[in-house]
Amino acid sequence: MMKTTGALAIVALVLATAGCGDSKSSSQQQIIGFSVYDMKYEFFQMMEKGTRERAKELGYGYQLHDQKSDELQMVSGCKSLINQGAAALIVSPIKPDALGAVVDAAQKAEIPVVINDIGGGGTPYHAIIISDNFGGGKLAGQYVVDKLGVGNGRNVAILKCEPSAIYAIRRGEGFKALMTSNGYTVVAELSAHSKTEEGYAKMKNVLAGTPDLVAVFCENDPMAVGAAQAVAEAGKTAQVLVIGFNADGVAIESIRAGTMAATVAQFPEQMGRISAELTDKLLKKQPLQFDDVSQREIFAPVKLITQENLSEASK
Amino acid sequence: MTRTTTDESLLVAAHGIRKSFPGVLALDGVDFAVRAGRVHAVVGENGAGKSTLMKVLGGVYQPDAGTVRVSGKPAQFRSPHEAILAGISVIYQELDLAPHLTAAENIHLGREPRRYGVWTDRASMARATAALFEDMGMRIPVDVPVEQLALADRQMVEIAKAISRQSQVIVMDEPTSSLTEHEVAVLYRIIRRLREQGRAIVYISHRLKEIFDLADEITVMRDGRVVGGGPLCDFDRKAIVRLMVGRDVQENTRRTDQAGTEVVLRVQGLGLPGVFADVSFDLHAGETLGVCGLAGCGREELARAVFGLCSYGCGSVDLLGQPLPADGPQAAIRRKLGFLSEDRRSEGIFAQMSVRANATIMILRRLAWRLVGWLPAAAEQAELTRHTASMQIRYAGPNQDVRLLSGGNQQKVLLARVLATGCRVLILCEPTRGVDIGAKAEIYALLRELNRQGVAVLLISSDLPEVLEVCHRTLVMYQGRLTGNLSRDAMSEEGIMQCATGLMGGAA
Amino acid sequence: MNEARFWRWWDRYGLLAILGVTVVALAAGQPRFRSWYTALNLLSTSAPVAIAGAGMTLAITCGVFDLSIGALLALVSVTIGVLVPHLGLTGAMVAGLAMGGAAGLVNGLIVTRLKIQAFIATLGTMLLWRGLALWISGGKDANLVHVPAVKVLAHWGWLALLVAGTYGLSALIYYRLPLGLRLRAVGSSATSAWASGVNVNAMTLFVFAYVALTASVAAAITTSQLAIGGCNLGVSFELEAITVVLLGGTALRGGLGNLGGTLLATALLGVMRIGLDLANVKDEYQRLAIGLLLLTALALDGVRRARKEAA
Amino acid sequence: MNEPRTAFGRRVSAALDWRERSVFAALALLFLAVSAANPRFAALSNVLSILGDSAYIGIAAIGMTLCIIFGAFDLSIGALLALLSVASVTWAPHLQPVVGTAGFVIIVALAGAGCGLLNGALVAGLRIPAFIATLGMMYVYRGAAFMLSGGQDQRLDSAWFLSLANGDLAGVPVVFLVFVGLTVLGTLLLNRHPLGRRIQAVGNSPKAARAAGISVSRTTLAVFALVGVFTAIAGVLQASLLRGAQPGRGVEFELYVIATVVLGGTSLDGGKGSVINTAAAAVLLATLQCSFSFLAVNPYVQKIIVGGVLVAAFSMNYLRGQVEDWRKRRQQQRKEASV
Repeated sequence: MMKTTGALAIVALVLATAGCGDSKSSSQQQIIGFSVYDMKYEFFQMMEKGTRERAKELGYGYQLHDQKSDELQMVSGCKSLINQGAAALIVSPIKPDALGAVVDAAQKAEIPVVINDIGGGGTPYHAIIISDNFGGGKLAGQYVVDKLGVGNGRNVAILKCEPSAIYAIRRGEGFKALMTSNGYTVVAELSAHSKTEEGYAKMKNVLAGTPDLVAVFCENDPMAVGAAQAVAEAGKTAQVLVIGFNADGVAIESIRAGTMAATVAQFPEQMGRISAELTDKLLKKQPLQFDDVSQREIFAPVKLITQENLSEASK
Repeated sequence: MTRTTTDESLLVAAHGIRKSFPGVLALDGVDFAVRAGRVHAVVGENGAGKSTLMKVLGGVYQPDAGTVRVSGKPAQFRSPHEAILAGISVIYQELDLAPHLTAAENIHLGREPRRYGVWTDRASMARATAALFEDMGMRIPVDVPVEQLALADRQMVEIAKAISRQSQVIVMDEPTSSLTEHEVAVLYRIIRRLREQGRAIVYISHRLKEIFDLADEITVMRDGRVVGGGPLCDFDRKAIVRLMVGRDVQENTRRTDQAGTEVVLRVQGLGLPGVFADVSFDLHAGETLGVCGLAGCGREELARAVFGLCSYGCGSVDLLGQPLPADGPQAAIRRKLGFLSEDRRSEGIFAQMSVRANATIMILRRLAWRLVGWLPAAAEQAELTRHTASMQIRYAGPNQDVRLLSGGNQQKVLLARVLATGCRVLILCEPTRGVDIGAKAEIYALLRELNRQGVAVLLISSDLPEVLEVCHRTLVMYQGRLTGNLSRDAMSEEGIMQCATGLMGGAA
Repeated sequence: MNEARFWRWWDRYGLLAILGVTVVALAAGQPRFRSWYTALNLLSTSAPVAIAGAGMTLAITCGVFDLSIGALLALVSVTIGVLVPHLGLTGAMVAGLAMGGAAGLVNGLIVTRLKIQAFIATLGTMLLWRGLALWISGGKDANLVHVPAVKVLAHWGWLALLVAGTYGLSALIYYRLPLGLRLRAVGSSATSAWASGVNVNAMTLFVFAYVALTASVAAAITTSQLAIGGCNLGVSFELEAITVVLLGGTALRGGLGNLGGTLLATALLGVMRIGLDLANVKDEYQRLAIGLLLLTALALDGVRRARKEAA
Repeated sequence: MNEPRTAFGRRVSAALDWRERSVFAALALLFLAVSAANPRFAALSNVLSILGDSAYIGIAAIGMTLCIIFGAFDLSIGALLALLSVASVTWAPHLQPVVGTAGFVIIVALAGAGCGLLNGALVAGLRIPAFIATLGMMYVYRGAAFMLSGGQDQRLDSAWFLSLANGDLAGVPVVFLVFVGLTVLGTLLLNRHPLGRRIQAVGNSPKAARAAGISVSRTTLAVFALVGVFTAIAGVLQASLLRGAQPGRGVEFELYVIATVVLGGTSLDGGKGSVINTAAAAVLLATLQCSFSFLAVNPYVQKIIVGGVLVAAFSMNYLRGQVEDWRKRRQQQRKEASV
């Protein structure tokens, strides 16, 4: 009755042959394992590109695991990277709180763990590259103040990611802090779950609720692109400043076309390269210099990208 | 055997049709011809193969052997639709309408009248259906989903559907089983008018009265073969009944033992509006009481009402001296009343469960350990082997799926299941339908043994020889009423059939 | 008004009554609600679900559940994004629709040829379409903001036309064409349909293609509204479409489609979301409100069914 | 085949009946193929972590197997998982000191049973089709999970709580041992307990079950309660692994669980199925997922492969069923002819 398992067996064999190409890295080379949040987002594609290229330049083998926005996948994926004999582990965690299980497994295997962005979850990692989300939010707020002057009661709105994205919450808080301190009132804070179509729908409702809105801050670019289209349809592109976060390619083009005003760029590719260099130093037991020694944090710069400095956004 | 004439007026001629299902030979070389402008009655006991023959003609089944010719040309029907295109419409006994669609939609399904060739012409559909009902003398709402119509109305919609197809041959299988007198009269008028239009009507019914009112020709079938036929004027009722039951009536062994005197089950004035009315009888310990009657006479519904599977309007049921409340099967089973449905496949066996699981499903609470509820395999196996020994159930292994057993073995497993509860009164509906001869004999022996142990059996069956051989006494029902209560000596196949076809009141 | 008449009235106007009450309540509570804007917002935010809901109503009427239309929305949007430079906007959209219809036929063939239940087969193809969308686009949304007239379908005129057109066509098929009658027959009782000469497999194939086409139209609208070929669009879009058909009152055993109910249910959900957004209600309370609405609809339907059986 | 004499012999031959266990064959083939491509895949630590990962979907799949054999679906388990894991994390600090760890898990399981009973009541009492009732309850449980947690993720990393999912006994993750234990329990419940028999009976034919004196509505309540219990246990273990609970967790979880059950060979029409096969299917899917990272398969292609495997496997059940019926019937005819 082998016939009945035929289809599944064929799939397995195809899978094996297709995949064995690049995993045959030379045995003596140390492998760096990178578990990424979700390859469907452009931000993490750039981070992965930077990590991979820098790791290979430094002469290391490289192994990728995609968490696909699932905490369970993060934990099991990191463990399988360790089981594959990774010499070091870089993680951009979807859920920093759940990193405990991963860091414990890494310690048992005596391999260093470097966290790239999002958060460390209070676990004993070796180093964390963190872009200043709160600061990025404030940068966006400062841009509004620079463009429109002091608030005196004018209305702004915030489109938030899904409640479980804790790193994004700090971006919104940064923006809100700066706006309220400059006399603006944050009239609406709605969640659009990082979905472009929901950013569009929520923005239409916000505009319906407060026609005299002057600015909207979206905690990431997919929602900002959607919101920008809603504003354009209402013919208020001049009146409402639409600001995003992450400087995804799709947002850069919207800024170039003028529908979006600005975005706060993190430099995921650069962050990826830094994470590979940190891992290289850790493997060679060299000391690291931290921006905040107590938290073992290294700040990745954030930068406001507007129509003027679009060229700087290219990584 | 009627000669097969090949003249043109033969609309449909079937020759040497054979059809068998696992374990039973339904049609054994049947010749059957239908002439234009004639009503051709087909009679025979249940299981004689009438319905199977009609399903072959109607394209539901494909014959194993034999040919079907439509006005001279050989024809092959792979689906009912092809039969309809060839001009043969069949009204099946189990109604086959789409419940959510209205009467008009059901009738015109597949051949909707069109406006400008594209749009459904709902107006003309409604008009045509209303005219059809008007013509039939029926007042049935045209635009109400069929599931909301009364059973009789649904039957008339099914008939209207066949008529509206302008088919040359219309087959009606038990069309009057749920019709009132008025509707039967309407059906008569319709059939006569169809005959004048030169169409052929094949009329299957048990009610000899209707046959003598309508039919021109008759064919009698028994055990999958045609045993007689020809112009109706050559036959009288007694001849037909004798042909229907006319096995070489060897004197089959009658019950010699005496039934007990203690009344275990008393039914008084039981009635369910429109199904059966004013039914009263007593069942004594160790007695097998037969209930005969033709399809649609209400005997299955009576059995289900007593057991609690369906409710009854009026009357009372006393089991072992105490009244039995009509609130579901669990109460009856707890009070030691067993029941086996006539539809073994959908209301009997659990097809994909093992033989052992099917046998022990009703006594799990007794077999399982008190607290944990663990079912030891040994205890189940012991229970199964105890019954297997007495009934010679043949199966490959206790874990074999029941659906792979023969009909006879499946029936024995069901008997084992219900007897395991130690029931004192057992209601059996058509226990030997689709069962081979060998298994039948074993089941009869088991029933006698049960009677000896004091278990009373209410046997609903349409297999007359079986009733004669197994029952102490027999009730006969016709259109929901008790028309016969025959003691062992008065019991005969002709006697029962007379009562069953409503010809005369049977003596007690 | 005795029992039976109440239920008969409820079947026809119940949903309309709830929608009316919700609109009045929100209009009273929210001054901003009473404006032209709300109607336009309702149209542009609910158009995609409404259009796919029409297709899903026909599908469920024929006894078919399609879980893959959410992923299909992303796949069609990505296809449009990739093809716009080569075929221009209209060419790309037509190609996208064609591909959506083809994907629907693939679903139909899997169900009719491999005899797999629609629910579980489309669960498999959901992953297939989502994977294809990500693979074709390489995970990057294609920004079409520079494409001239990309926003054409975002205009309320086109939206109203497409929604009206889809419901018009669906109603035409459903009520006027023999096809609609046969679809309902297959959903109500496949055996009686087969016996009456209805080609059951052909009906299933048609319904799969039709619901996929309506999802592709929704994809074209979303692509035009957001001016992107988005590979991550349509997450749990299929659940939203099934929910509005349920809320609209289509009995799940098929054969009892209710296009009007689906449209009303879409409007009700849209109005609720707008009202809750205007009141700046937090995300978790919005979810609970919609959950309770669906639960009351279910409970009422259950009670009605129990009443009908008891009577 | 020759008739094994002893009851034990019969049971072993049934277990090894290769046709029933084709999921195990597929699992073995996949494992060998990937290990050939990348030897590290076969390392004990990796195998153990795969087995551990398979537990989370596997445990919930056991409950869903019983539900599908009963002839129904439960679409609310994804949202229920989120609600129960959030509830368990918020209650833990108050409950655990009072009732201890085992008592705590039992309480969460009972809460799961309670929600399951609610689903069952909608289906049995109001006679709403299971598909609609659980789709409705999915929205309600999801809303409740967000309400209970205020939309924020809950965090808990007290030692006793983490030991639930992260502990290991002689190297083998406790989670997998729990999974194996529950699989055995589920199999025994299904085949060796009156409730299991009633579930199979109603799944085969509700009419026949009623005629055999089985209360269909009480069995419905029991089945949905069981689904709630298994979902609760999976929820607590996931919360323990992830050291906290997220109200947004478990989106599309029910679809993956149903796919696992069908991949295991349980037919969607109800009446027949095996808990062990479902467990093997859970391990197969976990192995497939893990093999993707070992073979560096492009992340987008991964989704296409999983979709393709599911569709192929679903059609496999239908084709295999046809072949099996035909062969068994031929075998039966030969037996009857010879008797």
